[in-house]
Amino acid sequence: ATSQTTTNGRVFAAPSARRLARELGVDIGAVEGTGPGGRVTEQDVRAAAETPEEPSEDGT
Amino acid sequence: MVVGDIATGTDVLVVGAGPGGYVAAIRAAQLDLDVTLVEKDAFGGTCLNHGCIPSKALISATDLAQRVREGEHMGIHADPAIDMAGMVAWKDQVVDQLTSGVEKLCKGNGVTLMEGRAEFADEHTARIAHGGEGQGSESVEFEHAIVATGSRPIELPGFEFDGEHVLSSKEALAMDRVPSSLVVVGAGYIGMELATVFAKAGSDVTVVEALDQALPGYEADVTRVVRKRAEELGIDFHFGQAAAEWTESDDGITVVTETEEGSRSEFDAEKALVAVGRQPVTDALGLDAAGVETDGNGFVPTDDRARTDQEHIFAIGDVAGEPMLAHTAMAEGHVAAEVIAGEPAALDHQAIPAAVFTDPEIGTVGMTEAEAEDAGFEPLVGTFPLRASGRALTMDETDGFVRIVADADSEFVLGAQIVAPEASELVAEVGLAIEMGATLEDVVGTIHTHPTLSEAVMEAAANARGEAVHTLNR
Amino acid sequence: MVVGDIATGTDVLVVGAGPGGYVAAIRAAQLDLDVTLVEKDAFGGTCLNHGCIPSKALISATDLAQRVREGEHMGIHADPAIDMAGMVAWKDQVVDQLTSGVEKLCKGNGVTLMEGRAEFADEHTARIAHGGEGQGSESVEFEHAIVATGSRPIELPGFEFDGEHVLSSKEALAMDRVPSSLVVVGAGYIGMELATVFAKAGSDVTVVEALDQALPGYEADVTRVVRKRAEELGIDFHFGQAAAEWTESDDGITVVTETEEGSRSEFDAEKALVAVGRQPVTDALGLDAAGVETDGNGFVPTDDRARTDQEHIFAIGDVAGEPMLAHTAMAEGHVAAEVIAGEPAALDHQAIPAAVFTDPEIGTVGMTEAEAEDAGFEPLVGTFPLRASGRALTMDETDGFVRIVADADSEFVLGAQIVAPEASELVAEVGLAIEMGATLEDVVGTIHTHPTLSEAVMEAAANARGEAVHTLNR
Ligand SMILES: Cc1cc2nc3c(=O)[nH]c(=O)nc-3n(C[C@H](O)[C@H](O)[C@H](O)COP(=O)(O)OP(=O)(O)OC[C@H]3O[C@@H](n4cnc5c(N)ncnc54)[C@H](O)[C@@H]3O)c2cc1C
Ligand SMILES: Cc1cc2nc3c(=O)[nH]c(=O)nc-3n(C[C@H](O)[C@H](O)[C@H](O)COP(=O)(O)OP(=O)(O)OC[C@H]3O[C@@H](n4cnc5c(N)ncnc54)[C@H](O)[C@@H]3O)c2cc1C
Repeated sequence: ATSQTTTNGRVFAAPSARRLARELGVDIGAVEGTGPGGRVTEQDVRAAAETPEEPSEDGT
Repeated sequence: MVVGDIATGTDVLVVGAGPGGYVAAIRAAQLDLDVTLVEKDAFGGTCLNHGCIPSKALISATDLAQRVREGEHMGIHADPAIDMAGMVAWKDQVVDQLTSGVEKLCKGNGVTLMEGRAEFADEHTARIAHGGEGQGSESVEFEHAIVATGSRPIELPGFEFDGEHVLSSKEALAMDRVPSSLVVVGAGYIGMELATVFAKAGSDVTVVEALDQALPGYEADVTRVVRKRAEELGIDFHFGQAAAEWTESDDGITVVTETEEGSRSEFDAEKALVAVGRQPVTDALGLDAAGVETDGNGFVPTDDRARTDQEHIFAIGDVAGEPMLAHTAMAEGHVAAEVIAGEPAALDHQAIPAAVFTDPEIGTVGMTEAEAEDAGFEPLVGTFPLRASGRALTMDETDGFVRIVADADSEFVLGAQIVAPEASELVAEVGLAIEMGATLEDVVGTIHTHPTLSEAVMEAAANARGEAVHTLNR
Repeated sequence: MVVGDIATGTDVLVVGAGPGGYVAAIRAAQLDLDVTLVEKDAFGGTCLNHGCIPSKALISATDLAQRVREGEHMGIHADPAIDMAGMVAWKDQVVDQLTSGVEKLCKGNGVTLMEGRAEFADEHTARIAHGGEGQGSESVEFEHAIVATGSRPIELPGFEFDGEHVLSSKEALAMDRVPSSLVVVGAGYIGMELATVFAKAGSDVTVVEALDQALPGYEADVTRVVRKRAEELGIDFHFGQAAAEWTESDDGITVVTETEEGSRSEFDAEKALVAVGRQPVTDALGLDAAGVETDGNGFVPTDDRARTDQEHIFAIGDVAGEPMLAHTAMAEGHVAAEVIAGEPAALDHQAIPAAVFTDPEIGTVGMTEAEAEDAGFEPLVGTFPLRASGRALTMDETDGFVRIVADADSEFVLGAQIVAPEASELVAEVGLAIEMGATLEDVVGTIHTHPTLSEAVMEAAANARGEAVHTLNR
């Protein structure tokens, strides 16, 4: 019943990066990955959290 | 204990102490919540008492006997005899050790254990009826509840379990001797695992299945390997045969089956095992009093935080639906506990592995080629046949293969289907690869020990890239 | 074939067709290089003919017999007899299947196979002496060469291998009956694996070792588990005893050992197996003619591209030094071939796993706690004892543990030490974790199949984080 990370697609990111995204309230599905093949890294998540246009703060 | 009502309060009430419930309870207690875990039958639930553990014990033991029985070409001469009562007694020891371990772990983490049957009275209260007459009942008031009541075997109409002629898996795992013959109704994973156990123990085993293959749901080339070996063990398969009724016979039981076209067949055996699926346990649980809905099949729908439609009530494990596996129950238990404790946990796993402990084992994780295609990927597939594996040859177990599925574009690993000895273990590496977003190159670039079966995973990944050394790349 | 000289040319000359050489040859051919692979004895090298494969075959077969022999408490009654000639014949079939597979794979990839002994004549020429009299020799001119000549057992002074009283591992793997008693000189991995084989086959086995523990180099708590089980199997250990000399006796052989202080002991047995290490094979190879240097121990030093000090000559596998393992040889073979083909390959692996196929197995990968500390990390360590594993209990094999080592700060996985059944397989997941830069959380966040031994890896990782469910976190 909550809006959550992945939409219909898959997110290629380690479990630790996915959890960090929830913690920081980042929609990981919208983060552009800089890792091999477009993998989303922890750094990508942190960077996304610092850019202001991502207001979603779900993720208790 | 006083007959009548004692009201206690708790942060988290966990109903059912199977792998879902006890894991949730322990994890919640670790996160400093006050936790009460109620169990009506036996700590450890189906998995430890009548499921995963007892079946794997009998599988391992009968497999050992069978392999040595077939060991002549390897220079081993033995004529093993199986004493089923002794084997079951050993299995019971294993179960006791684990279930008492679960109790100790719960207590060690500060979980309050309660024996009795829980029934919700309202959204924040449950009544616990203690077993046995005059033992009374008590009320528990909770902030949060976790429903982990599991599942039970489906009874086919006309085939009520009587423990004598018609057995469920639970009774089949507690026999005191090997039946001379057995009809297994249902070729799902439980039916196939137990058919193999009894064939290796010396029963004449017949499997009847309404659908047209063993292990419906698995790909045909996967199940073919298992069926071929099962047939070598003397198991007789009859597909497209739905069990219709049974009668007592001189030898035990005659199971009558019917095809879709209505033609009937009869199968005689000493006993019949019916393993046609499992259904959630929600009866007499008072879910409606708590305001929790169930779906048409009785399962409790949940979101990715394991929450029911009541924000403060969670459901995990078999009662929350497919996949009905112990490790799913445990993972959901973790998430429920952490969410209650305010952690940013979610059921966001990319892949849930599954194993069938047949001969050889099946281990799968993530997507098949067809599923990858359906999901919009262009699948890139690599395989490695076990007969090319040095380790498999030295184990004298060369049936099967490893298949790995990736996305052609990014080469991200999406899934694997493994039929091999230890397939249940081999999927672990692929599971981690999927969760990490690893590519085929990452798997190939990891040095794998020689000689091992895990090299086959690496070789399958290399094969997908056209650079396998131990097979000719097509 | 004409007696005398025929000169052929090739892009890549690979000398030695063990796991290093044949993998390099196949990979180079896949990359469109013209490749010639020369082997003087048997395709597949030590590993397939006298090492990894034969030893693992006898280990698996004798283990099967032993486990069923001890199966009474599990309800299995058998009195297995081992026919060593039959077991060795089966092992030979396994070897034949794999070595003929290697030849087929080489040919299928377009590698030119040549039988004969190679000796470098100069920096770009080798002379190949064909076996047998009058078979002549030929010259091969090469652009690049890969030296993959492997290793041979070290002979202790006074203990020359005679195949009769004093055996090397090669001869021990080809016996036609089980010796009534055996002295094993050296408790390294080869000595320990073979001591276990013969103890399970029924020999009276004594192990003498100059150092003070079994499997020197492994941590004490790791080797303790293996030694305890070996002692249960009846193996007698004597540490601090260096083999000094031997004499023939009525029963076979008397091995005389000496302690550091000079006190002598005698050990009688039918035969002695000497397994005190292996040394590189570089004699009569003409490395100096090719301008390739060796180090003081005869190994060929190489850089991270597997290059010797001659840019165009590579060395891989045992001849290139420690770790002398088949999978290292293969990985180096890959890199050498790819570098020659101009690919950006390098030996940049973070971790090379190693396994010892004792009872239980040992599997290690990456750093120990002490190594992590030395490398400047603050180690965070988690363990899981096998006796708490449901799968281990159902296999009736509960000796051992999984230990995982991480960096406390980043929680990056750095290594694992596993003593368990299938430890050789279980390290695969940890190896991938290390190569991927996975954290403990990533391992814990990957769902592991229940009931499996791989759950123990997850539990050890959870234990390091203080959140294990199936052990009490200290
Ligand atoms: C023969 C067999 C083999 C299996 N093998 C495997 C396998 O190898 N791997 C695998 O992953 N899965 C296996 N499974 C499935 C596995 O057992 C289940 O997925 C798992 O047990 C689900 O856990 P759970 O916690 O949801 O429920 P359960 O384990 O079913 O536990 C539920 C508990 O709740 C208790 N309970 C129910 N109602 C109440 C109430 N009102 N009050 C108090 N207590 C209550 C029950 O008594 C029970 O102890 C097997 C199942 C069977 C039958
Ligand atoms: C009993 C035993 C068990 C072992 N178990 C394992 C195990 O389980 N796992 C593991 O990883 N490792 C194991 N090893 C080690 C493993 O066998 C070696 O690490 C591996 O074989 C090294 O491969 P290589 O290609 O470098 O050399 P080798 O396999 O030794 O092959 C070298 C080849 O070169 C040929 N050769 C030498 N000189 C010439 C020449 N001048 N001209 C032509 N040909 C030549 C030789 O005949 C030989 O065939 C074991 C070893 C032994 C002895």
